[in-house]
Amino acid sequence: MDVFLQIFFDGLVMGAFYSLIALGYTMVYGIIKLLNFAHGDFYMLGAFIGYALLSFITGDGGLNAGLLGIGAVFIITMIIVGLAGIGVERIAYRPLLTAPRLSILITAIGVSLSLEYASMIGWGASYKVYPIKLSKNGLEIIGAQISFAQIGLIVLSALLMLGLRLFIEKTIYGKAMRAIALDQSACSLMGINVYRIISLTFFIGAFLAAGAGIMSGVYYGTINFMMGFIIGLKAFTAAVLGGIGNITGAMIGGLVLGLVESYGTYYLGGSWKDVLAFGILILFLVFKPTGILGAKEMERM
Amino acid sequence: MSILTVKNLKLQFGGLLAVNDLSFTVEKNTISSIIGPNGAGKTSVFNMITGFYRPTSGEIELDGTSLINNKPSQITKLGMARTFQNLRLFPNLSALDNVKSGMHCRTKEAVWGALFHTKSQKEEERLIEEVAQECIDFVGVRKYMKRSAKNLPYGAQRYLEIARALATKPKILLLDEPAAGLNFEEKQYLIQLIRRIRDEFNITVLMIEHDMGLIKEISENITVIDYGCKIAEGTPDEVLKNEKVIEAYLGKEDVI
Amino acid sequence: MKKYKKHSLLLLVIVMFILPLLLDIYWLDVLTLVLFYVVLTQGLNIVVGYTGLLDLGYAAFFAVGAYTTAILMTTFHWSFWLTLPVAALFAAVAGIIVGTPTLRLRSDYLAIVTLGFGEIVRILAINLDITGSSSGIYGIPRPTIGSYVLSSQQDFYYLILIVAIISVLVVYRLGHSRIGRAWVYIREDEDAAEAMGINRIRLKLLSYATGAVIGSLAGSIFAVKMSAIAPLSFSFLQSVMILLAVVLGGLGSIPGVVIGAALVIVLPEVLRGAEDWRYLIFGVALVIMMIFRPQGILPKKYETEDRSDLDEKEETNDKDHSMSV
Amino acid sequence: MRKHSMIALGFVLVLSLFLSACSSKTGSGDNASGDEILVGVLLPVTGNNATDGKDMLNAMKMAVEKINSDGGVLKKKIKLEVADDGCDPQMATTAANKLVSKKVVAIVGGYCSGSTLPASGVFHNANIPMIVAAANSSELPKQGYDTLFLINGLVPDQAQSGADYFKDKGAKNIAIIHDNSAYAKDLADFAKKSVEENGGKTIAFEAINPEEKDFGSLMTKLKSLKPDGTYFTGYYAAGGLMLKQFKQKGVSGSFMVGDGSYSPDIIQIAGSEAANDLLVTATPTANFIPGAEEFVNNYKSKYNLSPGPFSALSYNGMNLLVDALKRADSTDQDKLKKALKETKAFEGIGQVIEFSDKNTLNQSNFHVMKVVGGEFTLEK
Repeated sequence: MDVFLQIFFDGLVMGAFYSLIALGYTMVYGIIKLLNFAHGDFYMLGAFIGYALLSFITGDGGLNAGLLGIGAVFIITMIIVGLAGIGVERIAYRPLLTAPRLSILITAIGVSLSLEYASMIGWGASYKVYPIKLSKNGLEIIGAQISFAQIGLIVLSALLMLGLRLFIEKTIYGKAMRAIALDQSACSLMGINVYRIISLTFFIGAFLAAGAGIMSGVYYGTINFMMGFIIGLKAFTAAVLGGIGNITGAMIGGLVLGLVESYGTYYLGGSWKDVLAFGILILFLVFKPTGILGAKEMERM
Repeated sequence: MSILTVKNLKLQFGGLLAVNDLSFTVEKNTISSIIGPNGAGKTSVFNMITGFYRPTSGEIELDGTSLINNKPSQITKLGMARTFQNLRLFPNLSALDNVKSGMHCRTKEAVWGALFHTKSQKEEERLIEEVAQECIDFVGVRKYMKRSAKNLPYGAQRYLEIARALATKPKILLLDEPAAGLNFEEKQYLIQLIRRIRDEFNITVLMIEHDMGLIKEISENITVIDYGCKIAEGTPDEVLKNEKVIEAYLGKEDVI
Repeated sequence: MKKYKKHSLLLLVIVMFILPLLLDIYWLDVLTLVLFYVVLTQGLNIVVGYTGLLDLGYAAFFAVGAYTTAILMTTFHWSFWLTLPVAALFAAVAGIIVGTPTLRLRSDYLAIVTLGFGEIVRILAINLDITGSSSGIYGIPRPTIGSYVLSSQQDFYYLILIVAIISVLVVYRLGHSRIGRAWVYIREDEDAAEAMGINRIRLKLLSYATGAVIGSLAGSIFAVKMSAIAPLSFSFLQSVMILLAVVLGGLGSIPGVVIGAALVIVLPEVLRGAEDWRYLIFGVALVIMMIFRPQGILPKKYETEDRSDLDEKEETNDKDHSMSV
Repeated sequence: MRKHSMIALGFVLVLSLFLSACSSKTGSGDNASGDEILVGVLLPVTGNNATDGKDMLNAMKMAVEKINSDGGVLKKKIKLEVADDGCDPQMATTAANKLVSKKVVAIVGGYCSGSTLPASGVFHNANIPMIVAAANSSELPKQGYDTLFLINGLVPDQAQSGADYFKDKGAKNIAIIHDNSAYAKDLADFAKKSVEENGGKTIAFEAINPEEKDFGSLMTKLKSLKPDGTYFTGYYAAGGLMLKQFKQKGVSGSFMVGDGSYSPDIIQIAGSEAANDLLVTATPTANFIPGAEEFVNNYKSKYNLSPGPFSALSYNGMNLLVDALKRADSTDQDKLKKALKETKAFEGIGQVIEFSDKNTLNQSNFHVMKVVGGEFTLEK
């Protein structure tokens, strides 16, 4: 039982990362039906900019940054990466909004390559080490250990997701986003500045991914320029799992994927983990493309 | 003798009943129409007949063969062709290539023939070219033959779609609002075209149309549906005098 | 006119046959790689360019060919030439396996599913013993023709050159046939194609299978040329590079795709001095390309008549009937 | 038909690019053989393994500088021609062919076994001797190439030294983890064999993905198996994270890594606290070699860096080549091969090189190192 529970916690931590990144995927997809391949790279960018800022303000890589300092770095990084998200949208995607799907997908791959290798040139190819050390202390729940860092991580991502939900449901911008997802041209007829809302969506997506990036840097301790690729694919899987375009679905999808991988690693072995993730993705796309929370689509032949 | 029989057709989208217990027949070598207000379910009926939607229940027969559970491509092969309400040409391809698509189900050369340019393959290609050109001539768009479909004038695109459907050598041709967007002269030309299709090729025509003038002029038989149900049937004169029909249209369209 | 075209193509082929005599071994190797890419891109061109199915896992078919040949030649001591049809058969089956569940998917879902399949094939190759797990398969014997053993750079250059010419020919002829036209109809408008009596399921599967067979052919030759294969050669990045070549050159355009293949291989070699910068340059170039010339370097022309020949530009009052995917 | 003239034009352009490029290249190649001896270097200088690759290259450059300032060899200066293999088999063959086309006399290098394997075939076909300074998969000598000389100890030896250490410490239940790379899998397989021959038991044989960061559930699994020792055979990036999580989860027994993880980075990644008592099977770096102080100091002053794990071996490799060139008194490849083969007790930094009949080291130099207070120390 303790092992079972322990794996559950392990899966929850991975799931929290997937969820945060999946949110950006799902929002962008929901609004402009773009599969933003470069999304995982915002996560990488967040990790690197956070690293650079920490090193800059403390001079020693953040070793002595107080909680307040770290908090500030966290927010500044997320905003910078959010702005980078807007920049990418403006430069690369906006000119192609009406272009064929294939062109924009290829563009996304190009953006992804550019971000990855620009980071490699800027920060080098080797692994960078986050110098912040987290305490190993934690709680023991029925024989399973969960550290305060893990609890903090899960709580923080839950808060971010809750904030997003409130934003989408309660604010005028959130309403506009949902409206654009339904009918873009009707929205521009109704006087909604569609481009601005799309920019905002990219901002929020990149913002959240960057948050996940720093959290991953602090939690795992290393970052490198390719770190966004696989996790981006996994996050997409999570988004599909939950029903793409569905915010709550992305959160649930991330957690489910984290848990599945965690148990899969335990019972099948770590090298089959990705097969499991992609297998689930394919099964869902084929048999229930609308995901766990998606509505049933009409049957067509 | 009837060529198309629809019996107790029903289509349900979730909780919405789009077509309810619809029955009608189309006689061979006639020009018939389905009319009804917007959202009455006309295009849904077409989509079921041509296999794009699977009916919830009911029966559709073409020349005595049941069409239920057939794929659209199989139904086309059985002798039914259609056009679409919002033109669905192959936009980047030349007009000629568009029409050649109709011959696909009437030809059979596979990979082998294509790779080795066998004699039968060459023969078949010649046939495809010939039929496609005939159809293009028939609807009168020869001067646009080599241009991309998307660069054709709107009217020509409408005629081209009909030519493409004719190339499948159908027994019955379903036209979904063929006159939509056409001006007066173009409509007159369309009327001639539909007549010629029936008279020269002996093809039965069933169409959805909103233009009552056009329908009155060429339809021999009309089925009126509203909210997925048949509310009237008969010759144009009979139908247009029907009270239910007038009621259904009242204030909605400039009827008559 | 036709004569002129034939002459220039013939000249090109002759030049390609003479080239090895002029090139040093390094550039010969680069050119050989270009030819591998010509074969691969032609295969992918059928799937993406003709049929419009975005495939991000095409390297999987390359892998199927390479591994089938490698395993048959090392473990079962088959002759290279006998492994070709078997590899092609396996690839066709793999193509149908990948294709079947994706038939009903929308284009971007399709991209992800094929990506997932590609990764699964690679991970399988890493984890299975029969594929030599992560170290791959070594010591693949050289193919023989009679008593002559193909072993030098030149030999493999000529082998892949012949296969490249054949694959270009195959793709050209298929493209100008009833089958090829049907693929293009499906790409242009799936529903309309189906309404014209084209069985899209069967034709899509045929497209996958044909593309897969061509890819596997490249894989089989790759195995004997390298004499060692490892899962790393069949990664997602490989699939992306093949796709890039197709897109850069011009979807559906045979000469375009050939030029795309040459660019994708030669550019990084020329940029080798730029070391770390080359993938960045690649990425940026892609974005710029998509924004300013999305149809590719040498796009396929479907209008058989010059637009300038038409007297007046008529108003095209066409409603937006682009695919509403 | 304009289209076709464009195609032809495009092709002519591409081809002329080839021709101009290769003609200029061969031209410079011929010049180099005038008063210089061109030595090829095949290393990953870009990509994930670039750090180690560049450390190796630095050491080789140091060696060449010294040789040239001492008057060179055969009255000629040595010139290095570097080709990047990126640890990718396909890139490696192209890079190898590039070196062959430049008419290099010999090759020093080879970091990843996965890319060294196909490259060694290219050099064998061209009859160019290759001294492999780092890669040590047992698949390499199995190919039976007479052009291939390995100066790093072989995987079975390393596996044996790890297994022996566990046996000495009374560790019986061993968990083995690799990262699915050619080299790590090879080492893991041999480690399993050695452990079992020593009477121990392999209680877990797991693979991870090299880019993995979260080993939570794997560590949970290990913990429930209660190993006496865990041996990770992959590279340091994953090794450091695994070690950290190993300690966090409180898995029993000691943690040992192979020489792919032998880098100060593993201590930095895991944190010096978690890295304490970490065991490494490796050929010791110059720092631990008596008499290598000069090399270490020179290296530090020149590059402002400590030598990497394979720097000393690379330095030795280059010097061995020069030694063989002198003995062969020619750049003729057959003579050079023969000279290399006949190497007798060549004294490099920390090793004495002599080749077995398979062109591998007669005498392996693997040791077990231990991290104490954030520094590697020699344990056994």
